Amino acid sequence: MALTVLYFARLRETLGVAREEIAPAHDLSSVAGLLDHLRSRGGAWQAALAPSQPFRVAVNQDMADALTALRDGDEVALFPPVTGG
Amino acid sequence: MALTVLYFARLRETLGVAREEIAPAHDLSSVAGLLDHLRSRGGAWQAALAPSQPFRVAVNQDMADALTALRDGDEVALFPPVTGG
Amino acid sequence: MTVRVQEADFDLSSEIAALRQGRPDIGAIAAFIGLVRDMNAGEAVAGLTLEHYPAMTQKALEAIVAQAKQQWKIDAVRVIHRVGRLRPSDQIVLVAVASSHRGEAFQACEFIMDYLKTQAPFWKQEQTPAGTRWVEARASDTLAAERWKKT
Amino acid sequence: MTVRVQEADFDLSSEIAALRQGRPDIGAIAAFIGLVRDMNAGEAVAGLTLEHYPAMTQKALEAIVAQAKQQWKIDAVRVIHRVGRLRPSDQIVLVAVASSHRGEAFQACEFIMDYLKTQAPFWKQEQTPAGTRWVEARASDTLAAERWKKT
Repeated sequence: MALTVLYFARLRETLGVAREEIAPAHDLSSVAGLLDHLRSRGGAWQAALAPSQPFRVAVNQDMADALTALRDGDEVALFPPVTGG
Repeated sequence: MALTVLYFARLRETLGVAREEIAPAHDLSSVAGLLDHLRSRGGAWQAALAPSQPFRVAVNQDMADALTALRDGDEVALFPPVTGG
Repeated sequence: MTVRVQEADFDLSSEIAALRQGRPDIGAIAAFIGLVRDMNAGEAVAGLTLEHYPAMTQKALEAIVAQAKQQWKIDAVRVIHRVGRLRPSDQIVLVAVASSHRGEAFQACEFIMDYLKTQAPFWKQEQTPAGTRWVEARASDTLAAERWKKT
Repeated sequence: MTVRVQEADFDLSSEIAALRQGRPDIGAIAAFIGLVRDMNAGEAVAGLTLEHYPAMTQKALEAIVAQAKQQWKIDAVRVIHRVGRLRPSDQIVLVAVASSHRGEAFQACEFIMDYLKTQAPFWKQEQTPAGTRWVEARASDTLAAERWKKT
């Protein structure tokens, strides 16, 4: 399984990465699985993506949540609550 | 007692007058009195100013109603419901 | 507060620029633009004559804006209403309201339009193929204005 | 429906003219204009950088407009949102909605703004005397968006 993960705004700055390709050993069936995988990196990852943090998730450019299913090739974006307008 | 009475839009056309100065023999204490006075002219006046008609009244350029008091020199306007905007 | 009743057309960009002039603290503007439609009540409209009660119009509009200012936190308001002869697609009215709060700008703008529709002394006469006719006031406009009294 | 995300400024009169183009049946337009304020959260703002998620932004805005079209009778919609570097008093966003019914134009316009504020992937970073900071999302914007679900 391969996923593209994008980070925006403060989250991009905190984690120091804008985009990465992930190919986890085990399939991640949902956004929750991906988040666990990223949190397992520890440090800033564990802190910034803690369940108490107000970040948002989009899968293939649609707003998503922890239960949203993931498939090979999906583009997942993680970002803070939006502040446009 | 002298009053200026103005007529607008369809009411002006129906009654054939845009403005008149009225000096009734008896004082008209309120808009209701003025309307009775005008209705007493009969014909189009009685019809157009019948209580069932949806006309509006302003006294000295403020929206008014039948109970609004009248004083010497007042400007009273009679007109259909407004349709601006 | 700027309230104008005029025959001349107006330019939206210029009016909004004037509303904001010298107010870099303004973040939200809600606006309404009313236009002459080419159809009304099932008939083609070739043109419109807007009559008003000159001595009262400005006063009535200012009173409506003053009421809005009492009810909502407003930074600036601009109301322009045209009179005289208009043609389809012409601009009739502009109401623009600036506020720090988006919701208040929207509410005040809609309130001013609803009251303008029922309280400001303007009357429309339409030119149609069947002749000239006065536009009838709509019950929906009265309801729209009355709904503000409940809050 | 026209949805645009761009760095360039826009002209209000031209955009409203384009919205109405070839539609002489349009009688009512409600619009919202968002501007960069020179102050925010008590601090002077020298400028703003608007970041977005390019692949998603257009799609998210179009989805919001589509939702509005399902809920209200709308004749035309125009949404323009700027990205990149902006300065105080610059225009950020325009939402304009045309409808035969004034109330529906206002509601749809406010709905689109409320959803844009909470669903469209834009992030503001402010330059202040104390340095650069990301603008915090406001609870009031979430409440504003959620209120539409009750009706």
